[in-house]
Amino acid sequence: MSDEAVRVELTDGLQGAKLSGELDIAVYEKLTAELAPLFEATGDLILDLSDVAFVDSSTIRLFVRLQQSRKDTGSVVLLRPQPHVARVLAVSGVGELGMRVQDQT
Amino acid sequence: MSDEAVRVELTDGLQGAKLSGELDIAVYEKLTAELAPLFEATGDLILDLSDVAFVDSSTIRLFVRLQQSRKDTGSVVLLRPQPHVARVLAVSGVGELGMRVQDQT
Amino acid sequence: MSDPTLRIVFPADAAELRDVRHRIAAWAAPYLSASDVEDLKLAVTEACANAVQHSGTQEIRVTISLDGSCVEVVVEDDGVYQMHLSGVAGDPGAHRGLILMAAMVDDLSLQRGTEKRTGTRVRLVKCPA
Amino acid sequence: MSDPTLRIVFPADAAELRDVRHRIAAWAAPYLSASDVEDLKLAVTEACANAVQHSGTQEIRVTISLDGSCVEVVVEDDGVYQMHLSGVAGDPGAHRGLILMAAMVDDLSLQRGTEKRTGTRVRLVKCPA
Ligand SMILES: Nc1ncnc2c1ncn2[C@@H]1O[C@H](COP(=O)(O)OP(=O)(O)O)[C@@H](O)[C@H]1O
Ligand SMILES: Nc1ncnc2c1ncn2[C@@H]1O[C@H](COP(=O)(O)OP(=O)(O)O)[C@@H](O)[C@H]1O
Repeated sequence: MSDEAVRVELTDGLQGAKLSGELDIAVYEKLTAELAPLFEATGDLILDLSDVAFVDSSTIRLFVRLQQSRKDTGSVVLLRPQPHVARVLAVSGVGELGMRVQDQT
Repeated sequence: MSDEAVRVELTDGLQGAKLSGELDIAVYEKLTAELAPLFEATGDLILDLSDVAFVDSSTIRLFVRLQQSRKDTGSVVLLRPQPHVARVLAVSGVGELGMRVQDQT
Repeated sequence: MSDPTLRIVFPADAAELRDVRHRIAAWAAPYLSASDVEDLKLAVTEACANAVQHSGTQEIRVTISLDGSCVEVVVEDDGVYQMHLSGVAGDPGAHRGLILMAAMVDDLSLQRGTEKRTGTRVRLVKCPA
Repeated sequence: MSDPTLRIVFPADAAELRDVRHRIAAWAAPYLSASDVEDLKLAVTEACANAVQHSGTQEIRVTISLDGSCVEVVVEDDGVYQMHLSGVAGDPGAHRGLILMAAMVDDLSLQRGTEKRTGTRVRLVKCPA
């Protein structure tokens, strides 16, 4: 059900991905699997969230795991979240965890 | 007030410490300061909790920070906690965070 | 006026959550701002996700109704509240569900299911700004 | 019978917490097992610690009373609930207060203080096993 509504497009050179749809525990495994190559990459990682309509605590957890995988080589950049997604990110303290929320690359 | 009731005795060779009293946010800074040398040590770290009468979430956080400081060289061993302290440790999932709770060295 | 209370009963399956929050959002839309509806969607999703992941329940019951000018959602399962956190070692982003729920609503209540009296009940109240 | 309700009002200072939980424990001892009293001490300490650390309140009010055969503790401050988690980067042991409270009592309610209606109110109910 929910699965169909979620899309992951990795950007060339593994510098990030564009996510679309509603991200929740129903798609956590699928997301993790599709983002797997990014866990091996180093440097900044840009996640385009402009087409993400919903995030939950499992999404935050996934972003934190991606950030951890950077091991100080760079940050996870959360690009163009919709206002309510930005609010969840802020409330979750993603900034304190080393990520950046940005409206522009 | 609370401060007076808390004691930290580092063991020789920086393999651990014996803590006594009630551990809460009122003594968090004091505890962190007195345990500072242990953050630099490697290997297992034995914290004798037999005389600890109370722990709170800040205590768990301190133990987790100590565990993190091991960086895979060893574990924080939480020795002889009183039953209700053991319960708080279990509920907090210290095991999942790599620590060991033991009744014997 | 007809009683607008809506009751949704569904199997404890993560794939249901999307539909549940959409129905909650549609119900609440006349009473709350769009932003408050988003907050409520997240809180309800987290409460249901906990029932799916931790309670062992077969079904989940969600009720949405008005409490004065506020919207009240109750999420009930038939399980036992798990005291012990489980999860992956040293994952600093884990276990944020309860904190997010608390941040998203005006009033949060959690009555836990025990062996003796099974069924955890989470009550979420969102009031117009 | 006299009303046994106890009300403790104290400055928002971490050094007070020890005394507060001792008084709560002494009050609750006739009604709960020793182990349940320990659970309640922890839940009350966490609720008060949050008021000290996050609410900006000057004073904290703790009320303990009976609710049927259960013990009810209400912790109130005069502050505004902080939605945004603060803390140290990547500290996987942080932010466990709410989760611990939920695990320690049978019923937890959190009514948050807002700019419009200040004062966060936490209700903790512990019932005999
Ligand atoms: N409905 C429920 N049934 C059983 N246990 C629950 C329920 N809701 C919460 N819990 C317990 O509370 C803990 C904290 O929940 P939460 O803050 O949402 O984080 P997470 O679900 O990531 O662990 C869970 O790990 C679980 O032990
Ligand atoms: N009484 C309160 N007043 C204001 N904010 C609060 C209060 N209690 C909790 N909070 C908010 O809820 C968050 C989660 O609290 P908690 O789970 O106890 O973890 P921690 O206190 O370690 O952050 C706090 O970081 C704070 O933002």
